[in-house]
Amino acid sequence: MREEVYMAGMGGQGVLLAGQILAQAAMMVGLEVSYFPLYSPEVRGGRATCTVVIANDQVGSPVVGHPAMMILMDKIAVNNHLDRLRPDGLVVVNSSLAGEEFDRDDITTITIPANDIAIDVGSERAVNMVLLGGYVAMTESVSLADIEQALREVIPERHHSFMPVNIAALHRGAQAAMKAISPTR
Amino acid sequence: MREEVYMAGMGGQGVLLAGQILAQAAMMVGLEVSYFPLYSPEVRGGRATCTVVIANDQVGSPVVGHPAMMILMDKIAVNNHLDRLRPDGLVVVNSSLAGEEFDRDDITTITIPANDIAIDVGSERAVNMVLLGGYVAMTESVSLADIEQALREVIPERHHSFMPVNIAALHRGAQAAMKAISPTR
Amino acid sequence: MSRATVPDSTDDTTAVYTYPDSLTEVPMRYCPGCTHGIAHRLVAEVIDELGIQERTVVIATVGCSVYAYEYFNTDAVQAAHGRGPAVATGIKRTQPDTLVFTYQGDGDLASIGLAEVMHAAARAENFTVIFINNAVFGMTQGQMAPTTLMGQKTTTTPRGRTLQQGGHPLNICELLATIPGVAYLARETMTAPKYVLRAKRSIKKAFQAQMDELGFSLVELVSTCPTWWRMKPLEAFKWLEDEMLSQYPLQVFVDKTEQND
Amino acid sequence: MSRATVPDSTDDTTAVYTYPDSLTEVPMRYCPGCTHGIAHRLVAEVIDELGIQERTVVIATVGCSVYAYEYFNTDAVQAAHGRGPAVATGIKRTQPDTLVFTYQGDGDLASIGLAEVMHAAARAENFTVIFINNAVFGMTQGQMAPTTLMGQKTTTTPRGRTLQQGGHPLNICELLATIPGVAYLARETMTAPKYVLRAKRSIKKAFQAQMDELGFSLVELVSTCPTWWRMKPLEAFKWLEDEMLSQYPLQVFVDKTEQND
Amino acid sequence: MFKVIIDASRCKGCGLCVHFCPQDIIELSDELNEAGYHPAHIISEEECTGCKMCVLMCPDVCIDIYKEIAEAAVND
Amino acid sequence: MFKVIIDASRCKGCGLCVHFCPQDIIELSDELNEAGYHPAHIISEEECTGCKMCVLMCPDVCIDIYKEIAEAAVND
Amino acid sequence: MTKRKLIGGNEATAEGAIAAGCRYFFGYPITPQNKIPEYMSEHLPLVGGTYVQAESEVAAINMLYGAAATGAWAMTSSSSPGISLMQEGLSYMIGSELPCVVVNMVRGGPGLGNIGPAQSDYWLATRGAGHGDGRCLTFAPYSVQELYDLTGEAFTIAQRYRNPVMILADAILANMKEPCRLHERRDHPTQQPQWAVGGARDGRPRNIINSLYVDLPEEEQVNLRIARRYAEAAQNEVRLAEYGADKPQILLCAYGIAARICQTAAQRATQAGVPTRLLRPISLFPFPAQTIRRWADCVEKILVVELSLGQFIEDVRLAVEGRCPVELMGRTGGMVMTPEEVTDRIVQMGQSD
Amino acid sequence: MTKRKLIGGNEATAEGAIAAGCRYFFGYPITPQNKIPEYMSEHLPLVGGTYVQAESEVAAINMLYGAAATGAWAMTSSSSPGISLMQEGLSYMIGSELPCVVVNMVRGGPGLGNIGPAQSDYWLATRGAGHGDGRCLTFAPYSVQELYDLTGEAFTIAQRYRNPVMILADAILANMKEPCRLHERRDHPTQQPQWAVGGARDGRPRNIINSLYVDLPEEEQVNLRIARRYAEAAQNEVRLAEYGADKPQILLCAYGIAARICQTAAQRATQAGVPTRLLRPISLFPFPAQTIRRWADCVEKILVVELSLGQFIEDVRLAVEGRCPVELMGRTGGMVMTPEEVTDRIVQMGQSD
Ligand SMILES: Cc1ncc(C[n+]2csc(CCOP(=O)(O)OP(=O)(O)O)c2C)c(N)n1
Ligand SMILES: Cc1ncc(C[n+]2csc(CCOP(=O)(O)OP(=O)(O)O)c2C)c(N)n1
Ligand code: SF4
Ligand code: SF4
Ligand code: SF4
Ligand code: SF4
Ligand code: SF4
Ligand code: SF4
Ligand SMILES: [Mg+2]
Ligand SMILES: [Mg+2]
Repeated sequence: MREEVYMAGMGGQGVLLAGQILAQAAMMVGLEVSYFPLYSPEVRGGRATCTVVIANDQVGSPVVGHPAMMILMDKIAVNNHLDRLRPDGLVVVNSSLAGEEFDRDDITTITIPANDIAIDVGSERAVNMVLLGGYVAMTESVSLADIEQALREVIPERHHSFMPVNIAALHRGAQAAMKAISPTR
Repeated sequence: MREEVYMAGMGGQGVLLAGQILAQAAMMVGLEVSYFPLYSPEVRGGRATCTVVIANDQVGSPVVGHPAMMILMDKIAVNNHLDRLRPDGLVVVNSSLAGEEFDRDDITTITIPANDIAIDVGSERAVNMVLLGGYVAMTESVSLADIEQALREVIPERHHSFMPVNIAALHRGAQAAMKAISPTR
Repeated sequence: MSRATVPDSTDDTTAVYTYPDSLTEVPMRYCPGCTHGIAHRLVAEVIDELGIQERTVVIATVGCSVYAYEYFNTDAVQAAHGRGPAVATGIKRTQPDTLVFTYQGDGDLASIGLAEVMHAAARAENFTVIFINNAVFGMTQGQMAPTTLMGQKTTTTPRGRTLQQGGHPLNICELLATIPGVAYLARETMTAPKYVLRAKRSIKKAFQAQMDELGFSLVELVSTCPTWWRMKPLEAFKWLEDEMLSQYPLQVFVDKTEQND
Repeated sequence: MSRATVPDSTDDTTAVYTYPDSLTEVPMRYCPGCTHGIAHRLVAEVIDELGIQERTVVIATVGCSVYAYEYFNTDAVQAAHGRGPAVATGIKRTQPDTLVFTYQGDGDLASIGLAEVMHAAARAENFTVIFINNAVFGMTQGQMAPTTLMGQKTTTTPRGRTLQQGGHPLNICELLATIPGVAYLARETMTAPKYVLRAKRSIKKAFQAQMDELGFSLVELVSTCPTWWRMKPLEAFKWLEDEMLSQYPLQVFVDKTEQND
Repeated sequence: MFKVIIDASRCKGCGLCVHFCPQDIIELSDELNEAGYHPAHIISEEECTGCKMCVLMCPDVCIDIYKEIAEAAVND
Repeated sequence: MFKVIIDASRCKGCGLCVHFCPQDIIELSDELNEAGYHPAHIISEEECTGCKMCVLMCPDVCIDIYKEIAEAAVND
Repeated sequence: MTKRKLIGGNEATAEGAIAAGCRYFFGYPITPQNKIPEYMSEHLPLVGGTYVQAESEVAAINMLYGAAATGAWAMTSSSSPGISLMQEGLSYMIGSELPCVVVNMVRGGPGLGNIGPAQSDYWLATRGAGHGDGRCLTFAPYSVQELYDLTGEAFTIAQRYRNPVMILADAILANMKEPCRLHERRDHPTQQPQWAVGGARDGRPRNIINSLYVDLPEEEQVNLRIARRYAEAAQNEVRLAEYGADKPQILLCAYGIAARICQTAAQRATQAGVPTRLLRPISLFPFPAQTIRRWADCVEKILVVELSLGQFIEDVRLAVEGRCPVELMGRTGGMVMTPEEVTDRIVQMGQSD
Repeated sequence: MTKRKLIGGNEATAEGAIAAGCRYFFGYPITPQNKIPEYMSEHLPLVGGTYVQAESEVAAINMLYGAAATGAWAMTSSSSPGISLMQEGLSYMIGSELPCVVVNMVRGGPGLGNIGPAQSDYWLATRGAGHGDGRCLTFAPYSVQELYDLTGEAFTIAQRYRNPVMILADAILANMKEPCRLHERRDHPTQQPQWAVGGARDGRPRNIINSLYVDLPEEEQVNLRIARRYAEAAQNEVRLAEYGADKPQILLCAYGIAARICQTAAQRATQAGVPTRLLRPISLFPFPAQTIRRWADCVEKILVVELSLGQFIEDVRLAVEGRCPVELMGRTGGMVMTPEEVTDRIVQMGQSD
C-alpha cells in the first residue's frame, strides 16, 4: 500500500495542519508516513502546499510527481496543481472557492463547499477539516476516528475547546464527499 | 648551463639582497634566472635564505634539493645547510662568523673573513658583498663587472653613495676567494 | 517642490497624492500593517522629490526587505546578509556620481553586519543607510535580534531575553555617533503621521548629505513586526511607543547638512 | 601581595624582581623595544599576583602576538584573525570558572574583529581583552590599521593616510563606552614607568572585574611598533606620546569594580 | 472636494488608515480581496479634508488622493 | 646593596633600560650576543637603588633584581 | 521499543544532539533550519546546557571552536550561505584537531538562491572545510529517524577522530515530518579530554590548542596525522545502504533525499522490467568507493541522481574508474526530480542496450 | 621586444592587473601576498584608480561585488584563510553572474598553518566558491611572467563568462623574482556593460544584480545558463603546456610551482633512461581532461606531483578513468619536494615494470 496525497491552498487556510493530522493519524494506526511542506517565502499571504505519503513499510520517495490524490483549497490551487493529478486520480476540491468546473475528465472529483460547511459548523477556520474529512471518506488508510485521535495529539491542549467544531467539520466533510462523488468519472 | 646557488644567513646580513643582485646580473647578461627567498616569520632577527638558479634557457625548478653552490654567512647557516651541498659542490663561507672547520671533505670550501674585510673597506654591512664577490670569482655565469652593473640597478639611487664601499667589498671578496681555494678538495 | 503637489493631470482633478515614481507597481510582500512599507514609500518620495531616480542604486539586503530590488524603481543590487555597506562602498568608489542607499534590518545591520556598517562610517563612505529596527529577525521567523528588548519573547528567547542569554540591546545610533565620518545620523519612527513626516525629513537630509558629499548618513527607523511580535498592527504601534522608544529614543544625533547651509 | 616581593630564596639575597611564573622561558620574538613585551610581562605579573595561573586560558590572536601561546605559561588557544572574542565566548560559556583573556592587536580587534568584540561586550561576556593599539598591522609588514593616524605613512598608505583613502581613525574605547555590558574599560600606555604602573593597575582591575563576574573588560594599551614606524624604540615612545595620545587619550572609561568594593 | 482612491487589490486590511483618518471615514469591507484580506474603503468621501493622514500611514501605498480642479485652482 | 642580573642572551639591546635608569648605570655592550644584538649590562651596581625602573621598561623581561638579605631584613 | 513520535527533521536533528549529550549550541538563524536553534533555545536550558545566538555564522563557528577547545560536546547548524561563512573556522578546527558537529540543511544556490531543497553543497561538505588538506567527515541522513540517529552519533565520531563532522541534509529533510523513535536523553560526558583547555590545574602540563606551525616539517606531520585519521575512518566509518534487485542491470547511486526518491524509482523500474539496485552512501567522506567499484563490474550502467549539477558523481566516477558508464541525472536551484522521472530514465537506459 | 625586468611574483601580479586595465582593488593584508595590496596602494592612484583597504576579507569580496556590479574591472587578492572567508561572497558573485579576479597565494594549512608554499587550496579553488553549483574559472601560472600575463588575461576571461576568475599560485611564486617582460599599461574600458548598475539614466531600463530566485524553475535556468558558460569555457579556455619526451614511459602531471619542479625532474629522469613527459594544466577549471585522457592510453603510468595530499590527482583520475595507474607524490603543510626526489621517484616507477 502506498497512498500519495498532495494538498494546496493559501497560507493560513490550514493546509499544512491538515497534512500533519493525516500523517499523525497514519502513524498512530501503525503505518509508515512522510509529510513535507513547501512554503513560499512570504511570511503571510503566500501559497502553502504539502505532500503526505502513507505506506505499509518503507515510504520511499516523499516527493511525488503525479499524486493519486489531492486536496485543493481554492481556485489558485486548482489552476496550479490539478494537471499534475494522476489519470484516474481523485481530488477533493473546495467548491466554495474553486467552483465546480474543472478541465479534466479522467479523474474523480469530489467537490465540497467547505467554506459554507465550515461557517455552518461554527468556524470558517475549520475549512481544512471539512476537506480532510471529505478526503478520509474516500480513502482506506485511516478512518475518521483515527483522525479524531490524531487531532487530539496535534492540537495543543489549550486549543482543545475547538475540538468539537473540528470534529463536526470532519464529519460534515465526509458526508458531503459521500454524496458528491462526481459523475465525471 | 644550470647554476644553482643557495645562500643563508641571519636576517639583516643582506642574504636576500646578495641573491637579488646576482639574479639581476644574470638577467642583464641575457641569462634566465629565478630567485626565491624563504623568510622565517619573525620580522627581525630571524633566519633568511634564498636560492638563485641561473640557466641558458628555461630555469625549470627554482627549488633545489642539493645545490652545487652555497654562500653561508654564519655558523648557524653552516650547521643548518652545509650537509645539503652536493658532493663536489662549492661553498663560500664567512669565516669571521663560522670559523674554518667543517665536517665535509667532499666539497670545495672557500673561507673568507668577510666581516673583517667589510670593516676594512669601511662598512660592516658590506659583508654580503664580500661573500658575493668571493662567489662570483668562483663561477662563470656572471663577472664582477656584471655584478657592479646590477648593483646600480638594484640599489636605490639615494643609496648610491654606498656604491664605492660595495664595489670595494666585492673585489676584496673575489681576491680573498682566489687565495683561499681550500686544500680539502 | 514636493512630488505630492505635482499635478498628475486628469480631466477634472489634480493629484494630492499619487503613487511615487520611484516605486514599481509590484505589490509588496510585507505582512499587513508592517512599517517596512511605510519606510519604502518615504524613501521613494524623497528620491522623487530630489529628482535623483535615474542616479540611484538601492542595495537590498537580506531580511524581509530582501525584495526591495523589486519595489524600488531604480537600479538595484541585492547584497549578502550584512554586507550592504561593503557593497555600497564598492559601488560608490567606482561610480561616485550615483546615489546609493542600503536598506537594512536590525539583524542584517546590527548583528551580522555590524563591522561593515561601522567601518563604512569610519571611512566616511558617502552613501546612505536606511536602518529598520524592529527588534526581531522578521524574515527568519522571529528570532532575537541584537536590538531585541530585555525580557522580550522571541522564537529564540522563548522565556524572554535575559542578560545571561542574549546580553544588552545594542543602540546603533549611539555607537555611530562616536564616529567622525558620520554626516547625518537620526533615529525616527513611523507610528503616527507626525513621526512619519519627521522620518521623511530625516531621510531627505540623509540623501542631501550624500549629494553634498559630506560622508556617511544613516536614518534608523524604529519599526514594527506585527507578525513576530504576535500583535495586531495597531497594538504593535502602541508596544513600539510604550516599550521601544525608551530604549531607542528619537533623536537627530549628527547633522552636518546644517553647517553646510 | 606583589609577586615581586615574594622572596625567591637564595643564600644571601631576596628577590626584588624575578621572572614571572606566568611567562614561560621562551624568548619572545618581538622586535627590539616593541612594547608587546612589556604588555606580556604586565599581564603575567597580574596573573601571578591574583594567583590565577592555573585557571587562566590565554587566547592568542593573529598579529605579532600570535605566539602568545608560547609565552604565557597557562592553557592557551590560538584563535582565527579577529575572532578571539568569539572563541573566548565559547570557552567561558562551557567553563565559566576559567579566567579567559584575549590578547589582540588593532588589526585583529579593530579591523577584521570589530563585530566580534562589540558583540561580546554587548552580551556582557565575562572575559578580558588586552588590546594592543600600535596604529599599524605589525606582523604583515606595516599596513594601515583602522587606528592609523591621519597622515601617517604605512606600507598601504605610502602617501600618508587620508580621509579619502582610509577614513578616520577608529577609537575603540570610545565606541565600547556606549555599551552597557562593559564592566571595566580603560586606555593606558607603557612609554614611561608611571604609565607602566598605571597600565598594570588597569589590567589587574580588568581581571578583577572578570573574577567578580561583572561582565566584559578591556584594557587598550597604546603601543609602539618601532619596526614599521621605522623608528628607534625611544623615538617611537616620543612619537606615541606626541602624536598618538591626542587621538587616543589615556582614560578609565568604565569601572564597575569600584561600585563593587 | 477630494477623491480618495484605495486600491483594494493591494490593500491588506491592516486598518492603519482606518485608525488614523481624523474624519473617521474609512472602513474595512466584509468582502475578501484576491489575496484574502478585507480591504479598506471610503464610506463618506465628501467629508474628506484631503489631510493625507491615510496616505501617510498606509504601508502598502494603496491610496491616491485627487482634488477637484476648480478648488485646486482657487487654492494655488 | 642590589644585585641586578641582566640576561644578555634574551636582551635585544633596545636601550630602554639604559634610558630609564635614573642612576644612569646601564649601558649597551659593544659585543654582540648570539641573536646579534648588543646586550645591556650594569656598569656600577653599587649605585643601584633598586627602583626597578629598568625592570618596568624592559620588553624582554631580561632583568632580575635581588637585595642582599641583611638589608632586606632591616627593611621588612 | 520506544513510542514513535511524528517529528520534523529539524527538531529530530536538535533532539538527536541533545539526546546524545550535546549541551552547547552556537548558531545564527537561517532558513530552512531555524527550528534547530529555536528548539535548542527552548530545550538546552532545561538540561543544564547553553544556547548562544551568535552575531553571525563566522562568530558561531569560532564560538564552537572555543567550546570544542574545552572538550565540550558542542554543535552549530546552518544552511548553505552560512556554511560558506564557516569555512575558515572549520579549517581552524581541523588544523587544531578539534571535534564538533556542524549541520548543513542545504538550500538552492549559489548566492542567496532560495530555500528549496538542494544537494549542491556536496563539494563544500566533502572537499571543503576551507583551505588546506583537511576535510569534514560527512554523513548524509535520508529520513527523520536517520537525522536523529546520525546527529547523535556524529558527536562520538567527532571525538574519535578529533575532527569536525558534518551532517548534510536539505530543505525537504529539514521540514519533513515522519515517525521517529526517540531514546532517553543521555548526560554529556563530564570529564574533559586530556588535550582540552580549561586551566592547567593541579600540576597538569598546560594544553595548547593551535593550528599555527611555523616549523614546516612539523606542520607536515600534523597533516599526515590528520590524513591517517581519515584513512582510519575509511576503515571504520564507511556506511551505506542498498536496496532493490540482487542482480541489477542498472545501479542507482544517490544519497540523502535523492536516495529517497530513488528508492521508489528503483522499485518501479524493476517492476517495469529493468532490474535496478539503489546504492545509498550514508557516509560521504569516507566514501564507500569499494562497494561501488565492486558493483561497477556487475552492472551495465550506473545512474547517479543528485540535486546538483555533477558533484556527487565525481566520487562515483573516482570509484568506478571507467569500469562501466556512469550517467548523471541532476537538478539544481531548489528543484527536485520525481520518482516518475527517475523511473523513466532508468527504463530508457535499460532499453537502450 | 620590451625590456625584461627582474620583478617579484606579487608585483608582477599587481602590475599585470593594472596593465590590463584593472583600476580598483579591494583587499586585506595577509602574508605571502602583502606586496600586492602595497603595490596597488602605491600605483593605482597614479593611474586614476582606487585602492581600498577593506576591514576584512569578507568586506573585501563584498566591495568587489559592488564594484563588479557597476561593470568596473576590479580585483582582490589574499591567501588561504582569507580566501576561505570569501566563499560566501564568491558564491554571490557567481549567482549574480558578476566578473571579477581573485588571486590566491596559497600557504600551508589548514587553519593558520604557516606561510610556506602549498597547493592545498586546489579544491577550494576548483570546486569552491562556497555553496551552490557555481565554480571559479581557475588558472595556475608557474612563473613570474605567467603571473603577469594570466592575471591580465583573467579580466577579459571574467568579463567573457561573467564569472569570477581565480589565479591560484603559492608562497614561492609570490616571493620569487624573475625576469619579466612588461607591456604598456592599458586604459580600462570606460563603457559600462549593458547589465551593470550605475543609475538607470536616459530611459535605459533599470538593472538588477541579484542571486535570489524565489521561483525555483527560474533559479534552475540560471544555474543551467552558468553551467553552459562553463561548458563554453571548456571549449575555449582550456590551457596546458607539455614538456619533455615525445614517447614517454611516464607522464608527469603537475601545475604551478610543482610543475616547475617537475620540469627539471622530467629532464633528469629522461636523461636517466626513463622517458618522461610533463603535462602542466594552466587552466585548472576548465581542466584539460581530454589531453590527459589521450596520454593515459600511451604511457605506462602517470605520476601526479602536488603540494597537497591528493586533491589535484582527483581531476587527473577523473580524466584517466582507469586507463593507466595514477600515482601520487604529495607534500603538505608548506613543504616542497625537490627535483631530485621527483626524479628518483620517476626512475623507480620506470624500473618497477
Ligand atoms: C549568511 C546568512 N545568514 C543568515 C541568513 C538568514 N537570514 C535571512 S534574513 C535574516 C535576519 C533578518 O532580520 P532583519 O535584518 O532584522 O530583517 P527583518 O526581516 O526583521 O526586516 C537572517 C538571519 C542569510 N540569508 N544569510
Ligand atoms: C583571515 C586572515 N586575514 C589576514 C591575516 C593576515 N594577518 C596576520 S596578522 C594581521 C594584522 C596584524 O595586525 P595587528 O592585529 O594590529 O597586530 P600587530 O602585528 O600590529 O601586533 C593580518 C592582517 C590572517 N592571518 N588571517
Ligand atoms: S515578518 Fe515582520 S518585519 Fe517581516 S514583513 Fe512581516 S511584519 Fe514585517
Ligand atoms: S613588527 Fe612592530 S608590533 Fe610586531 S614585534 Fe616588531 S615592533 Fe612589535
Ligand atoms: S485624506 Fe484625511 S480625511 Fe481624507 S480619507 Fe485620508 S485621512 Fe481621511
Ligand atoms: S492602510 Fe493601506 S493597507 Fe492598511 S487598510 Fe488602509 S489602505 Fe489597506
Ligand atoms: S633598579 Fe633602578 S637604579 Fe637599579 S639598575 Fe634598575 S633602573 Fe637603575
Ligand atoms: S630594556 Fe631589556 S631588552 Fe632592552 S636593552 Fe635593556 S635589558 Fe635589553
Ligand atoms: Mg528586523
Ligand atoms: Mg597592530
